[in-house]
Amino acid sequence: MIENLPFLMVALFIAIGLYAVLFKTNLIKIVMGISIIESAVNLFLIAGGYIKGGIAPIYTSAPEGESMVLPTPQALTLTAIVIGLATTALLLSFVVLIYRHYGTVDSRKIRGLRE
Amino acid sequence: MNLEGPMTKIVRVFSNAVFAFALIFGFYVVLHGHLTPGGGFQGGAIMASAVALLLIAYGADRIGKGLKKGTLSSMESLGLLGFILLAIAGIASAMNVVFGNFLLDNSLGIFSEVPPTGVNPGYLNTAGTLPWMSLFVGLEVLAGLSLIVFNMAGGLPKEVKSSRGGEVK
Amino acid sequence: MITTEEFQTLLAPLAVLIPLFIAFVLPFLKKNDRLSHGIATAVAVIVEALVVYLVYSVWDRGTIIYVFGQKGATTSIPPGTGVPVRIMFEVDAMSSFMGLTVATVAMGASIYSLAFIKKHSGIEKYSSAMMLMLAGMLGLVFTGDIFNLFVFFEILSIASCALVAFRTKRWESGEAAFKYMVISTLGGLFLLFAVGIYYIQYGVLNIAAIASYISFTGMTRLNMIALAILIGVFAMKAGGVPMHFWTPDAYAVAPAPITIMLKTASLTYLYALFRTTFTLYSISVDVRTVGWIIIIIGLLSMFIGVTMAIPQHDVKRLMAYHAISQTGYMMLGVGVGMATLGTAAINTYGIKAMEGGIFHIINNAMYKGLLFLTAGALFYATGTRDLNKMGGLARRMPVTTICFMIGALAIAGIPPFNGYASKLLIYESVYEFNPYLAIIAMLVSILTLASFVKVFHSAFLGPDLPKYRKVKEVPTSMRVGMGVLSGIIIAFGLVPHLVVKYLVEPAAIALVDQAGYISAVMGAAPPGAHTAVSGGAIEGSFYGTLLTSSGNWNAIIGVIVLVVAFFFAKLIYSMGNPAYNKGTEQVKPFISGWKESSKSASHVRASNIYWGFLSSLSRYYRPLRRTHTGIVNDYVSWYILVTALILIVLTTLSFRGGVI
Amino acid sequence: MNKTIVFVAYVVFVAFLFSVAVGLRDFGEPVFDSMDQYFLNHGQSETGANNIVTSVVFDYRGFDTLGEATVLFAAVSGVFIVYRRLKK
Repeated sequence: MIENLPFLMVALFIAIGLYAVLFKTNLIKIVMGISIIESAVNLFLIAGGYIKGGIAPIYTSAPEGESMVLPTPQALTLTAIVIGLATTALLLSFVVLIYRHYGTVDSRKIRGLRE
Repeated sequence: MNLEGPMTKIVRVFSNAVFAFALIFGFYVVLHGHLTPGGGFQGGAIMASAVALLLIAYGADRIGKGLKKGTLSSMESLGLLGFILLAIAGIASAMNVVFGNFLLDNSLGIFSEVPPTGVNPGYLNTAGTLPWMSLFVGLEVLAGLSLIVFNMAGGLPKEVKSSRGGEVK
Repeated sequence: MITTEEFQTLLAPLAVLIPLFIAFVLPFLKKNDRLSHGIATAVAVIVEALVVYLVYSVWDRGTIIYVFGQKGATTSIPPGTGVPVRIMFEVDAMSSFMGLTVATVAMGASIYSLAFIKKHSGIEKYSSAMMLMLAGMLGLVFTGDIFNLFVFFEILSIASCALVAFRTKRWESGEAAFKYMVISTLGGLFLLFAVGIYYIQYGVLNIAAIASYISFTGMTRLNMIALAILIGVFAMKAGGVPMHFWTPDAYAVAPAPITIMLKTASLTYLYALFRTTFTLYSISVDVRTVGWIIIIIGLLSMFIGVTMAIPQHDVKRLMAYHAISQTGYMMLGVGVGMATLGTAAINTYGIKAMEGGIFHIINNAMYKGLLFLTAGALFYATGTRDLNKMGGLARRMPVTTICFMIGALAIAGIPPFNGYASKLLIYESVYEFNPYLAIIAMLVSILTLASFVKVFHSAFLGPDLPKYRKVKEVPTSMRVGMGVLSGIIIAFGLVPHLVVKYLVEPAAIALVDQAGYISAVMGAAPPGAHTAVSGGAIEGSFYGTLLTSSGNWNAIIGVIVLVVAFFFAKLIYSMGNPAYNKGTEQVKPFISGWKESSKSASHVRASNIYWGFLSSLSRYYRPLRRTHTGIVNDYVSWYILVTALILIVLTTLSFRGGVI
Repeated sequence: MNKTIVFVAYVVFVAFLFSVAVGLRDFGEPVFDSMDQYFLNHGQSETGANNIVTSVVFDYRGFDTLGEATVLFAAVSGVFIVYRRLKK
């Protein structure tokens, strides 16, 4: 159980981020919650690629005979980080736009579209 | 923080000094992506942070005069076009496939050697299309991230007027 | 020189890469709006041609694999390892069918856009994001790699959110885009979490390889959780009730051509849902539970979607709720197929129900697209989406009116339009599965017709309102865009048996055929995989008759009957007393015995139609309306609630069934 | 929406996430890794890069990277759309 601490941490971080998205009414905090979940999922992938005692999968001047960690999750995480960055930038732009029109970032007041 | 006007002289001098180093470091990271940790995205992000540093130090107006949004946008498209063309060019080569590494081991261009298998000190002139792709992606990320920061610093145009949202009637 | 076979293999990547390439070129054409969108339209037409050829190639050759970066592009598993290592496109009949749907709608949307967007700035960004959406949708349906699917999911989400916010001047744009973006980003992240679960367990990312592992090792609790998360994500993105709240917001606010792209995007997520359940899991799970989960989401979508549509007076919100409702039919049809998987019933009514659901996908894309485009034409001409303010527009916009009628009759399932053929397939086969479901489906169809009668009456009929005296018919490109879709609807309605035989039936069989999907990549399928069912019992056509599981439908005879009935009606009409004289007191309207004071006085507002229906059902409507709060936290809450329920149901029921 | 129901759903959902974390294989000991071993063994000879992560990013999974660059491009387009000047 304690061996899987990184995976447990992932679940904890997702829980924290999800709490912000579900119960915080400030739009900026919702965006922050999404960012936290995103980091947690990235951590999940990276943790899945770890091998005990492994080194980075780069052959340049690497010590001989060491086992290397799995390279795929690192590539996936790189992709996921850039995607997360892009979504965060766009979400924040929308918040700016909402603030211009509504004059507030309280999600309870931003409900012109309903029913 | 006031993004419109320049910040104090201390900040400006310091960011001038750091700017060049950050750019060069970013370029180094891009160029050595196939040998050391790094690559197009990481290096591009470092270079873009250098641009963002200048933006904060001098304000959006002053930097905007030297570095036009249109130029950055063209740079971004150029990077992406280079990347996708390199990928598509694989069809025309002997590899006959999208994303084929056709520049490897063909004795024509630079970056064309194959390194010895296993641990080695690292040779820059290797890896075929990979460094080229790194360069193009670095260009795209540099321009793309700078554009995001520029747009956000510029703020919404005045034509977008505040309209109290409210009821759908 | 490239051979025919190589070119056929290359079709799918080209269909994705060409729009991407053009999307990157378009920002250079900042000064020339017409040129930039003209190029985009030309590309949409080219992509359509490529996809049509791809459909033929897949029909001819079977599943086509394209391995990126592998020399020759066909070796899926490199020697020395047992698993595929590179990203690949795996196009089977189902994928190519979806590709055809997507490309056709995109073509209609981009032709329509030519005139529609003339009033706006930033056209090069608009066209470029539209190309990104096209590439994203095609990539999503062609890809055979689950992480690649996530990447295309995000391309699609981000490009569509950007376009939802296109009218920044209006207050709704930012709100709708933000809500949509929050929901789709969260969905994307949980999709990535599920990908992580697969990767950490099996070390592969290829869908066929994961399916092979799952089929080989049997179900585990982890796979069950991943399945529940994936069902939640894709059902939410497809607009399944009760995770649909973002749908009317985004659909109503986006410009009309983007709305139909969004609608088609939701169909591709539906494809992803079916791909997950049928290819990734198939009979490894308790198919009845999974099937019923899909059926229940489908039923809720059908019923709540249509009942929420009736009181709407914003024309695009009304149609958006119908889009949700129609998605329910597809879920119902294919869900019945899932629930009968692995039993004898799949060979008879199971596969027929799936054919109905899949046929409904392409039909729905066409008529829903057409309806949204007519709504866009109304908005273009009148400047409002509010039905209460419209009236009498049939006089001014005859082409739009005819297109609207075609779309409305098709969506309501009136013969001989295409909606009837697919709905008939669904009704009859679902009736054999469970009669109550079929009855609800028919009831929903009636309510659909009712609410389109309302739109037709309030927008197109009624007195000639003075404020719309100067309204003109929309420009040519918009009419062409609507005409293309109308033509396809009529064609599909007249020859449903051919469409079913050559497009739909192969797609349904390919979707069921898990073993075929796996062995196309892995070389051999594990013994537990579900194999293809025979389509033989449902052999398509004699003299243009579409065979359903218990009956048949011949569109030609249907048309003849309608024509004959029309002549009889004409005959009876002509026998009446022709005492109707224009220009006399006879034609003047009276309201309760009084002369009408003005034209607007005799205009029945949209909100007043069905007020009796709505007020007698107010005990149903009041809680339903209160649920649609419009608060973004609630949107996410419903998503989490449904996912939690699916998780509980899947784990407990499957434990009891002894599957795990 | 009722906060209690949401909280219960949240707790259930998070509980399942934790059960994933507990139920996964042990941290640091992959069971199936033939794909990654293939990259580690053949990466240098097939792509010529010492950095295997880069060879995965730009060669083996190059198409993902194209998609990722496209996502960034789409986001920049979106930011442009939001901040663009409007016609009168």
